[in-house]
Amino acid sequence: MSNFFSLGRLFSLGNSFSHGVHPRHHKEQTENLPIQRVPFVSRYIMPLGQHIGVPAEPIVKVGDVVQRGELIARPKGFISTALHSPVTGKISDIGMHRYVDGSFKMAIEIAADPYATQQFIKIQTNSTNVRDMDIAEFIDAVQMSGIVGMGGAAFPSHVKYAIPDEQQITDLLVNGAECEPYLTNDHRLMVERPEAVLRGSEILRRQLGADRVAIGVEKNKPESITQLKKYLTTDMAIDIVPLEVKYPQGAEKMLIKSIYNKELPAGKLPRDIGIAVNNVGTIVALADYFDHGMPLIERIVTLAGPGVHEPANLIVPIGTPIRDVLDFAGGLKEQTREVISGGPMMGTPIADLDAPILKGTSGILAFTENETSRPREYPCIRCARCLEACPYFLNPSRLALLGKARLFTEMQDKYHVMDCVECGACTYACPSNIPIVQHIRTAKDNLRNRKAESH
Amino acid sequence: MTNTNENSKTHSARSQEPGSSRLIFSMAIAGFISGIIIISIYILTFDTIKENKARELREAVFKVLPNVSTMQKLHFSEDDSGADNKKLMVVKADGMDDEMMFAGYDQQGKFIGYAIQGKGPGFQDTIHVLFGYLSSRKNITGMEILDSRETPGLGDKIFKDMDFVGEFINLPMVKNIKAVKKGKKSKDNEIDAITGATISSKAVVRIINKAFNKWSPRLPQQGNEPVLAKTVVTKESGER
Amino acid sequence: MDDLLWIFISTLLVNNFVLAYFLGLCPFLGVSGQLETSFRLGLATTFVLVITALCAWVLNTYVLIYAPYLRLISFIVVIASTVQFIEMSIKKLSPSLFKSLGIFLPLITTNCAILGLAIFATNRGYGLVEGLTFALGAGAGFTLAMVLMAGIREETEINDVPALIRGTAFNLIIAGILSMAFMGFAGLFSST
Amino acid sequence: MATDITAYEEMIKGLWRDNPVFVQVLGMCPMLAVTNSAINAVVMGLATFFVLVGSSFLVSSFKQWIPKQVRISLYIIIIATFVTVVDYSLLAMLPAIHKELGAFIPLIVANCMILGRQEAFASKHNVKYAVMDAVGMSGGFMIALFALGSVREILGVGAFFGVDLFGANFEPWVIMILPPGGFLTLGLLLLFFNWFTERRRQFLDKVAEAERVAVAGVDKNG
Amino acid sequence: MKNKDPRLLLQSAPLLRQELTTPAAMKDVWIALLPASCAALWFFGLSALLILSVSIAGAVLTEWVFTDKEKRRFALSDTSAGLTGLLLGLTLPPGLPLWMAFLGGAVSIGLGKVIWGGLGTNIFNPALLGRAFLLGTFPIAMTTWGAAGGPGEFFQIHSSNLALPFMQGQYDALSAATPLGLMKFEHQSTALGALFMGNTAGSIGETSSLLLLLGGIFLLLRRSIDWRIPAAIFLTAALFSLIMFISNGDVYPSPLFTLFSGGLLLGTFFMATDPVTSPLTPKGCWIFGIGIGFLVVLIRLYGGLPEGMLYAILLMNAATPLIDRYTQPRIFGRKG
Ligand SMILES: Cc1cc2nc3c(=O)[nH]c(=O)nc-3n(C[C@H](O)[C@H](O)[C@H](O)COP(=O)(O)O)c2cc1C
Ligand SMILES: Cc1cc2nc3c(=O)[nH]c(=O)nc-3n(C[C@H](O)[C@H](O)[C@H](O)COP(=O)(O)O)c2cc1C
Ligand SMILES: Cc1cc2nc3c(=O)[nH]c(=O)nc-3n(C[C@H](O)[C@H](O)[C@H](O)COP(=O)(O)O)c2cc1C
Ligand SMILES: Cc1cc2nc3c(=O)[nH]c(=O)nc-3n(C[C@H](O)[C@H](O)[C@H](O)CO)c2cc1C
Ligand code: SF4
Ligand code: SF4
Ligand code: SF4
Ligand code: SF4
Ligand code: FES
Repeated sequence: MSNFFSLGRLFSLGNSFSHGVHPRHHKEQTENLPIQRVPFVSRYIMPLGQHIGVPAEPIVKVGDVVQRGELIARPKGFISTALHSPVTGKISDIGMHRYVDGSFKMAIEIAADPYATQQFIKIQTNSTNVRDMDIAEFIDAVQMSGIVGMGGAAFPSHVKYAIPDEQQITDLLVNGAECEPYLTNDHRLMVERPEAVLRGSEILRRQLGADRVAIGVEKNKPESITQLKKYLTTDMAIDIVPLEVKYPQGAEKMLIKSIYNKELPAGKLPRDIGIAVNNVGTIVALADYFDHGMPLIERIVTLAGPGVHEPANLIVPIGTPIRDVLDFAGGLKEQTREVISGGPMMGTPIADLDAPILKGTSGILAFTENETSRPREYPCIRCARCLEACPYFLNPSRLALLGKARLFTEMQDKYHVMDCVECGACTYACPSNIPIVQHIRTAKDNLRNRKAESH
Repeated sequence: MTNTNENSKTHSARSQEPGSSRLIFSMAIAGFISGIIIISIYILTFDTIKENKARELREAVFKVLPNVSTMQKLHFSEDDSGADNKKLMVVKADGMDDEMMFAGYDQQGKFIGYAIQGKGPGFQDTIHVLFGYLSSRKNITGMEILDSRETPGLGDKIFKDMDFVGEFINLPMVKNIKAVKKGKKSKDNEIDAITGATISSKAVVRIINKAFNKWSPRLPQQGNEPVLAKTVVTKESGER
Repeated sequence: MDDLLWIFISTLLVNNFVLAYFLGLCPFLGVSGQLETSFRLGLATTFVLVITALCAWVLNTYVLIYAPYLRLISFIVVIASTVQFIEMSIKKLSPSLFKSLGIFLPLITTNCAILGLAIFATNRGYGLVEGLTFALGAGAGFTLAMVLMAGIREETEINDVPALIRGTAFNLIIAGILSMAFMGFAGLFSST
Repeated sequence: MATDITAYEEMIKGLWRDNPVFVQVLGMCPMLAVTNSAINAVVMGLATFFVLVGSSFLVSSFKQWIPKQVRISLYIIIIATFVTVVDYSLLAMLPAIHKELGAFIPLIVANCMILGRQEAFASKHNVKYAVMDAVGMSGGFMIALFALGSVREILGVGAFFGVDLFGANFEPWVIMILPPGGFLTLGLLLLFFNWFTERRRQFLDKVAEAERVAVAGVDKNG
Repeated sequence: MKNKDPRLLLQSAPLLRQELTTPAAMKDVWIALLPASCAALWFFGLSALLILSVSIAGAVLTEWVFTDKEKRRFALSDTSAGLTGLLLGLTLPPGLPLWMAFLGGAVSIGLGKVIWGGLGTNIFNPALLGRAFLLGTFPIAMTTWGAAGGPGEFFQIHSSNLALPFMQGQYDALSAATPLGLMKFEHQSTALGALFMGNTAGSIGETSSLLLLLGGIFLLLRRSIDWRIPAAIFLTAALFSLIMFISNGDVYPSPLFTLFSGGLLLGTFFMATDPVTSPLTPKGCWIFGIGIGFLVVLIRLYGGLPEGMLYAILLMNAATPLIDRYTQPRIFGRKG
């Protein structure tokens, strides 16, 4: 009943963008739980293509013994990244394995050595100190570290740092918004390892030649803000920027709007206006890599949702089957209906619990009847809530109607469907329970295929 | 209509291309025949139509001016260069325009009153009104709607509701008349509007006022009324 | 002046050619599927209506007082040939204008709104200025009705209107509802 | 004999299957404008009948002599002549009704149905067929006018051909004789027509299916 | 080999939904209309109750009859058809023969909703379409008003209510003029107090400004309606009538009278804001509201009819597709 009258919305709170939605954040389940490490399990699956771009190329064969941290697949081309073994053990298979969406993808399976110490081997970089690297060396090093964006898209990070000569980065934006409900992995990272966040930011700022760093954090994470501020010293060119709690505050363009009040033109990248954006998780991975030589072999995953017995924030070796991680947290409740990888707004449903945790998996959320049952779909009553939700000022109502009628070209030409980032705010806001994003995804797929065919 | 060209192509392929003289010739023949037909029907119906129209007008005039048996049409023109410097002159032409009105006379040819026409916007469209006026008594003697497109069942009561029409019989016309809500009539120069058609009622009253104010300064002094010309329209016959 | 204003408002809103006089229904029902086209057709029709008012006035004042029985034939012939002449001149003088408006001209000439305007203007004894105002009001009213109709039809195109209803029946019903809405203008500027 | 039957069919098709209003959607303007009473509708129908039959007769009689290049102009002249004849005759004989039909008598010229029939039929067929076709088409037009005019008068005034039907207490549906009523009634009539045709088609399909089954059954048995 | 855990659903994100659902939005409007409907009973007695029930019945029955057999189970679950009936009923005069109210409800849904494809597809406000039809069809019955009574006369039903189908109502001598009629034809203003409380002649649900305002504010606070539409209507209507009032105060009403008389409040809060028939875009809502405000005063002051709210809304409904089309918001990161 607290939402019965929504007066609070009349007042604007903190730095922000226009439109967007205010789902309940549900972070109380996990926001105060310290990060734990999950024990090693017997079997790991490393899909070769768990990042955007070209899949990596295996350099091991079945039967090889690998150390934790050892390179097992190398990047194939520039938009590709390295893969390291998350565990000490033996390569048991290279072949098709289950992926989260239920399909089969090429992966390397590793049987863990139950008796190994699981010490990781450090990656050797050309210069021992990042301070001495030039940007080209830095980019190579990042590519070989296997670091990808941890903010969801899993885009190989080194590609972002390859700035064309005529461009100059002036600002580094660290994304600690974590606007997705339930997820607290970025939050815990900022609370528990603020020095790593700050240090990683400084490393990247120097390498990119940016003037300042801004770390944007939503106001519902006061502890993150105080922790970061506590470790902030005057010699760091870093600002901590509190942001209004609003979804999708963490989306790159929205964040840039909120912090710099700049509107990133459609079809442009942040670097075109002198900004580089990275998730805090990515930043910490960079810090760990350059300070300790640790490649991206584990990440923090939030386990939450009403279907999980013991919600937690866990350090999980990449490649751990999801079922094992869930079992560590007491398993799923009987009432669980759906398990999601990522946040409830943009995440993807998991079709098979035997699929592994990936570099981009920020959370495993389990939901029950309560969240998944829907009133039936009603016709669009043109209430305009989706328009007022869409941070990109698209017309989701129209897009859904056109999508239903399969008028894809009109969606593109007149209503710019391709500008949609599929944030789901419109669908969240729709009282008629219309699967707007689904219609949009179908249209986008269709248009992309058509374009591909015509080339 | 769109496949005209196509058809003509197939046609001309079959028959020989006719010369332009033949085209002109056939058009001329057609024009000629059609002219003959049209002119014949025109001539055939001319008298009846004219009489119909005259009768309609006459009946309207006789209805709004009681005890009248002959009438003639008067035309007003601004320039007074006409005969006898008169601005108001008897005319015989067919048709009507805004500058015309009628004078009515009794059996002895004595002048009785004027029939004045006016028009103006009503609820739907323009309303044409004719009303009789006795200048001697400053009285409106009756009102007739010549043409209107008011709503059937509502606005058309301005000529179907006899109570309303009756109010314009012997209505003193010293200053402007006024329409008031039904039952609110308290003065001589007030008219009870029709319930549900207040707007049309008011429109009729406004049209009468406007026409009256236009014509009353144009009317000659009492006793100076135009005399009955030789050819006039009487009750019994059309033209005499 | 007042009269001219009333003629204009009356033909534009109160006695809209399409919605109250039932003139020009063929294009109204047939060509109102697309907003862009409808608007251009409206403009072209307005143009032809103005030409028609001019022709009608010329014919009425100089020809038909001598031969009233030729009214219908002369209206048709003169309007059609004038429009055709103008169409040819536009094609020569401004091909772009021809492309956007001119292609409609042959379609319009056979339309009863055009003939209706000439006949109404004659029956009401309009002078030149009144006639032109009448034509402008009629054209603007036609364009307005056309554009509203086209907007509605485009909007309903993507809805699931029952298949049995779609088509002329539906368009007529929409027209009826529009006509009903325009009844609100009845008596405008005539009651005060 | 055989030709007679087809000429007759030529006429019948205009009445229902190819009804100019319900099926071809032609001549909408006069259709809607004058159908606020049954008598107006009938007079308009007769006028159209006269014009269409007359011009079809002329056009098909003289079709050999009409040059293709100027045929449309000739058709229009012929039609306009007939319309003028009707106009003057009505004015002379039925001035009251002429006043109500107003400008719509001359507008018969613009009725696309009439020109369309000359172009599509009369100019290609002999006199008998052309006249039968014209009779059928204008008959169909008249049926539509009459249906519309009757509905509108009965509901809108509570009368039929001016004869009071329901007594003084009847509440007339004024909108029926106003412009919106014209659009709505014709729209609903069309809807009904579509629905009826659809039902008939379904019914015929069913009958055909039943026959097929029956025949198949006979074959098997025989 | 399985490639999906049979236990798991694969609904794609977003999984979360805000609380509001379409039936709940409709319910809000029912709640907001409750005070005004109760006032209607207070002022117009059982007649009001009968008219409201009959018009709701007409609407609901029509919706039910025309829904596909498979969908019938849900057809009425969103309560929008009933809402249309209620809103129509609230705009009818208390002495209207019941059969007309029923016909109005049926036309509202039949012509106003069903033929367009059902909920959400209609261009014109169904309730107002029904009213426009009734007004055009039975203009006299629809403009004959009963005076507001009190609770003492609760059980007296207007004899005209009970007219047989297709027959005229026999009016007990009750005809009274509405505040707008008095203003238009007699240039008499009605006291603001009476307009506020609602003991004047008029449509069943339009008389009490106070309760309508209450309902409207409830909907605004619940964010069930777009605040721009009422704001634009009020501002435009007030401004326009202020200008006229200053130019000639004897003939033209004051802005307050304009806002609180007739159906302006009922129309503004409950009908102009019907999401289905109003523009989607924020700028469109402003234009829509300004158009209504302008048209309603234009029709009231210069038109033939004393009240213009009905037609103002219908006309702007007709323009809504055009408005929407030309007021698409500027997409983030794009020019113009
Ligand atoms: C007079 C006035 C009334 C307003 N009323 C509301 C209202 O009832 N509800 C609302 O959400 N916004 C209202 N606003 C707009 C808000 O102040 C604000 O602009 C809007 O909520 C922006 O939302 P966002 O920050 O979520 O994009 C009103 C603005 C004005 C000027
Ligand atoms: C709707 C939407 C919401 C997002 N929310 C967040 C967020 O809360 N936190 C975040 O780090 N990235 C978020 N992202 C991803 C960012 O836009 C951006 O890609 C990311 O911060 C870049 O950093 P990375 O390459 O290190 O992942 C979001 C993206 C979208 C489309
Ligand atoms: C469809 C319709 C047609 C109307 N036709 C007319 C009309 O022809 N003439 C008229 O004065 N009022 C007409 N009215 C206006 C109303 O009846 C108006 O309320 C009435 O003129 C006010 O008069 P009253 O106060 O006497 O009831 C019409 C109203 C409607 C809805
Ligand atoms: C805020 C709001 C206002 C509404 N107003 C109306 C209305 O004025 N008339 C109506 O028929 N239905 C109204 N409805 C119900 C519903 O939107 C309407 O039946 C649709 O137009 C039918 O497609 C309203 C619903 C809501 C949520
Ligand atoms: S969903 Fe991904 S991008 Fe959004 S807050 Fe969570 S981790 Fe960050
Ligand atoms: S999913 Fe697309 S359309 Fe919907 S709110 Fe997000 S950006 Fe806008
Ligand atoms: S399609 Fe758009 S939203 Fe989806 S991943 Fe690519 S950029 Fe992001
Ligand atoms: S939120 Fe849903 S119901 Fe509302 S306009 Fe958007 S799509 Fe339609
Ligand atoms: S019949 Fe009127 S435009 Fe065709």
